[in-house]
Amino acid sequence: MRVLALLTVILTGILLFFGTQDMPNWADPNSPASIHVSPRYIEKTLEETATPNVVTSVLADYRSYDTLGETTVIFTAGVACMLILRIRRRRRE
Amino acid sequence: METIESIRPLLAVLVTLIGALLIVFTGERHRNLREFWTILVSVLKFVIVISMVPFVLEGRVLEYTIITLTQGVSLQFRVDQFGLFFGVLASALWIATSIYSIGYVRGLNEHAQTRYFFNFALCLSATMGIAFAGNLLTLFIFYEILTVSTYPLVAHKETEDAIMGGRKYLAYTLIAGVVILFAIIFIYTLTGTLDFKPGGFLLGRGQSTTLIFLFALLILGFGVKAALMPMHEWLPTAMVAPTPVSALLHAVAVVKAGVFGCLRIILYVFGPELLHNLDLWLILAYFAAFTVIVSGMYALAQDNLKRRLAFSTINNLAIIVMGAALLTPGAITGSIFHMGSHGFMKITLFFVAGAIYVKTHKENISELDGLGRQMPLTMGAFTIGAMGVAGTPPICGFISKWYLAMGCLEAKQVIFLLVLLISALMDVAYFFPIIYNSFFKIPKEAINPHLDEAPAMMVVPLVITAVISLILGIFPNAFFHFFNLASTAAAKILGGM
Amino acid sequence: MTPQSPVLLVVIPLIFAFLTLPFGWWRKGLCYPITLVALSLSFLASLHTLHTVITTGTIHYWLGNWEPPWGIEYVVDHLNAFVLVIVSFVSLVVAIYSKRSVEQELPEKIVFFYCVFLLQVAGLLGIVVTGDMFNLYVFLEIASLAGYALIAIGEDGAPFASFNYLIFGTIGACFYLLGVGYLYVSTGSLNMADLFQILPDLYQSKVVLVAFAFFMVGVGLKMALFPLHVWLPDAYTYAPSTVSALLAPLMTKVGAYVMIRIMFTVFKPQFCIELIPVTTILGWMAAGAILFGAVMALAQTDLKRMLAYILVSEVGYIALGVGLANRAGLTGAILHILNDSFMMLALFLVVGAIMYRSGKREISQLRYLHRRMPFTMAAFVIAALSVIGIPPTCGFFSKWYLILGAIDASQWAFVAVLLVSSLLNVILFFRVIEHAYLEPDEEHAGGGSELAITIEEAPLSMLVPILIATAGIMVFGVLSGKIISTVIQFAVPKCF
Amino acid sequence: MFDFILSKYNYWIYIILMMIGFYAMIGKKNLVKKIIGINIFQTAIILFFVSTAAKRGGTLPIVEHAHGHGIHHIHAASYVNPLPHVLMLTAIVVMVSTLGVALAIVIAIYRRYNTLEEDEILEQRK
Repeated sequence: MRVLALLTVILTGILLFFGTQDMPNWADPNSPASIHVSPRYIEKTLEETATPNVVTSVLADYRSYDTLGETTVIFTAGVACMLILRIRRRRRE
Repeated sequence: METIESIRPLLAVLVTLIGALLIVFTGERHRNLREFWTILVSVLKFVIVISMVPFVLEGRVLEYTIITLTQGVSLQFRVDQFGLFFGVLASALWIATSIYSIGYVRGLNEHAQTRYFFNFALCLSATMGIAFAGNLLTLFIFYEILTVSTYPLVAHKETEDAIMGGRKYLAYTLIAGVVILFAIIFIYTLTGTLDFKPGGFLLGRGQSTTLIFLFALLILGFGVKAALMPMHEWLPTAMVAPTPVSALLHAVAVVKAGVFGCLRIILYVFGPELLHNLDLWLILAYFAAFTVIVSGMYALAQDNLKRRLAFSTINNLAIIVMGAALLTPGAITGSIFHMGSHGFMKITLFFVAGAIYVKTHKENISELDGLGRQMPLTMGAFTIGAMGVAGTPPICGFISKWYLAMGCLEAKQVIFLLVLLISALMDVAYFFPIIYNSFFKIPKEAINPHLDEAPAMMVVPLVITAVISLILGIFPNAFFHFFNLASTAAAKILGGM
Repeated sequence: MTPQSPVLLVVIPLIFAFLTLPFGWWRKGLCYPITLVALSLSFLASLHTLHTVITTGTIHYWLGNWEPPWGIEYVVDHLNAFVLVIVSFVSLVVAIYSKRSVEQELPEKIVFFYCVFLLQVAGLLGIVVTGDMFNLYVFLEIASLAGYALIAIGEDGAPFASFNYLIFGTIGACFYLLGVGYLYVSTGSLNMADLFQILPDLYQSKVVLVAFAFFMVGVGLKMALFPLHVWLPDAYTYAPSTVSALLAPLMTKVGAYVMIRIMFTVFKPQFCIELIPVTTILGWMAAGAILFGAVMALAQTDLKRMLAYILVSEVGYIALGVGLANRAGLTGAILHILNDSFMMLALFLVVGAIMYRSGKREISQLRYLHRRMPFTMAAFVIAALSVIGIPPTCGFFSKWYLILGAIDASQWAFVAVLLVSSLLNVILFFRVIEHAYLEPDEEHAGGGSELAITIEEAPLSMLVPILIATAGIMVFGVLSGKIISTVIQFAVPKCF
Repeated sequence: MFDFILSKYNYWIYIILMMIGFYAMIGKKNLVKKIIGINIFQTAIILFFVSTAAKRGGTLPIVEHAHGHGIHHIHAASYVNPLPHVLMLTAIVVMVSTLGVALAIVIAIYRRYNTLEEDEILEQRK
């Protein structure tokens, strides 16, 4: 079982290594992620949301629906814990 | 060919379906009402079916499309002569079978009667769907419904034997179903259509090896229900079913549906011309002839009456397929007509076997000595049926065999004529001793010398079917131009040639 | 004007999930009606969405009115509108069914149960409706967390089964997230439509290849595609009846939907077919799934576990249709999403009803059941026939298209697998049916024995959903041509 | 070659972390260790995402002179990419929630079997 696990992990590692070859270098200002989509958040944040903190403006405005999902996840987890841990009350009869 | 939109074929299918539901909801508590539904529905169905005869005889085709199933293929009913022939046969015999069934199950105080009648109705509904199906997919849908709804009937007794019989039946027919399904889809990819056409629609499509392969698959597939050897094994095993079920299986619904499917494939999908081009007809005819001879020999060796009848059925079905394979007008007419005449004769024989069982609990041929004195009507009907199967004039079996023989000559294949004659001789050989012994042999143990027939609910149907066999032999066109339906169907198929 | 229904159908169950807690606190009995109301509204919204899609085409709904790819976008085309209706309808039916079963199995957990139940449905709907890769991940997690919790409250082995599911589910979700990250690194976008435009230039990039591999493994884990199905049989066997009936039809189908979405509308079909042989591999895995599931099911004596293995095999059908990568195959796969949802729904509901009445589910203990629960067993038979593929039930028609696709693709091995699996299913189900219907040990001397065993049919609130599911099996079978011509033929990616 | 390794060092770190976590998830027998594995795995992913946000010469994505006068152009290149941070805020919450549910399930398991070792549980379930 452990050998199998180790094998899976090594395979995954090789796959990741393989993929990394074409990754942009660290902190490359011209990587696709820095050029596409994200510049607008920085450039328009004041104009469109009047929030200097861009992370906030994305979190609470541009992608606020994700944040709704995020809170729902916490809610789900909370209710889930109560659902799982609630013990049957044994009636003493 | 004129086509009329008509809802009648749908009604013919639906009426039994509704009947089946009524039977279930009436249930065990109101037996008489339940049986009333059975009979009412069977009569209604028959009326609907024969109401279509005049249209079809004029050469028109009744058509009803319910819904498109897939591109180019609809759930569609189309009533032509051949389909109507089968429809009339099935619905007429169902009336007789349902009356007989009531006598039978009450005579034996059977269990689970509601289930029995429900499945019976479902079977007939499916059979009607097969008869009126306008394309291969529709046919297949009802074919599978028939398979499944027959299973509880085969396993009805719920003994070890019955359950094994049921399993065997399912295994054979469902494997066959899968094979057929594959072939149908393959044909669909070749042509984009599955509509039956007199004379076939596959001509000029696909390569010859593919077509030969498909033909083999389809004949093997439908051949299972038609009990062509070597796919016949399930049929004798299924004899554990109650006798009316055997009668229905052998004379009307299941095996005839198989033969009907084979004939549809031969005549309406591949068509005479293509089969001639590919030289498949001769191979098929030999294949069927092999079954005719071998099953006849098997029949001689059986002592259980129902098993002997089963092998006789296999024998006759193979004759039908052989006739169709010869592809001449006489042979096709004969083979279609034999579907009908064999239906009437064989159902009589099974009814007799059931009547004997209900009255005396005897199943083996060696025990029937002298029974003719106790049950003269029953054994008389048996005599008519048996002689008809052997092809003795003036019983209807003679007419079909006459046309089949003519067909052999038309096709210039004397060998098949010989096969026919041999099979007729074998028919005599395995039926005559029964008739002789029951009437003339003095029984070993004392038998009730007085007249003591089975219940009237059973005797009346079997006498009626025997009489009809006789009438059809003398006036083949009696009852709704039975013979004309067969001969015009043949003419239309070959019209394309 | 954009219709609001796409967002409503997710938000309504969410809001009602919040509402169940205070109302449930006040009156326990209110949870059930609240759930029903929420899911009915959600179902109506999904119907409206489907209707809008059919009449006016794809809906683009910009959440917060931020245009994509900057904001999150809901894209509803024929494919997900179709799946949305399935998900919301099936969950509504299960909700109706849940009342008595939950009262019996989890009497002290009713309030939280319905809350998580609604969250589960909201999560599933959110996965299906979204057009944004990351948003899909968030809702995937909502659905998964709810699923872990719902499974964990089942019978004895449930928490452990649920824990295993959690491990595999988390691996799946993390792989998916990693895939999203890789795509983001190489394109800078999270929007599916945007990715569809950008990606073709990058198909040679190793990053994209690895991202695709992670997507497939991640989604394969979620949809329990053989050999990534290991968590499924235990989880669905030990879960409460209601939960099995909700998750078995939906979770795997939603996974399958995500797979189709990623393969054909995030990546281009030729990427999965020509550049790397994904569809071929998928086809063989699916063929393995179909056979493995059926064979393992044969080895089971527990009816529910047998169904769980059948589910593994059914997932294989969908994957096989996708793997065939032609129009007929994909039509079959999408049609099977619908058909299999209803088949599994009916089967698991029936098992739940049997459990409710007798507490038994060993196949050998089913004797006389057709007399005690005639309608339930009739439903079981019809669902079984559908799984086998007997016409006119709906299972036949998905098989029809799958075989058609396999013949079109000249994949004879797959044709053989499809045909053989039908026969294996015959053995599987007739074994059960024989046990339930036939009584070989008994003397059938008297015709009156029918009345000896009294009818003990499941309560109406359970029976009606079962009958609805069964009716669905029959109706979708007959209407399959109609369904394909109005919805599915547009749901299949255009290039096929 | 050296350059290749150095210029992508963020990825190597995350890959190693991820493999450690992944191994713990599927290779360890103790349920809590598995959960720790989940956390390492997820943390690795967070690191990966966040590291992709970096830009040479970029600073915190908080716009300077926000309340200044007039219109001045904001250069995107001078701020790091905010989007991965946002995504990871969400992902962190998701991970915490998963952890919570996982621990709850583990408690439920412990109540039933009085152990957290996988093989002992399997032994008891036979």
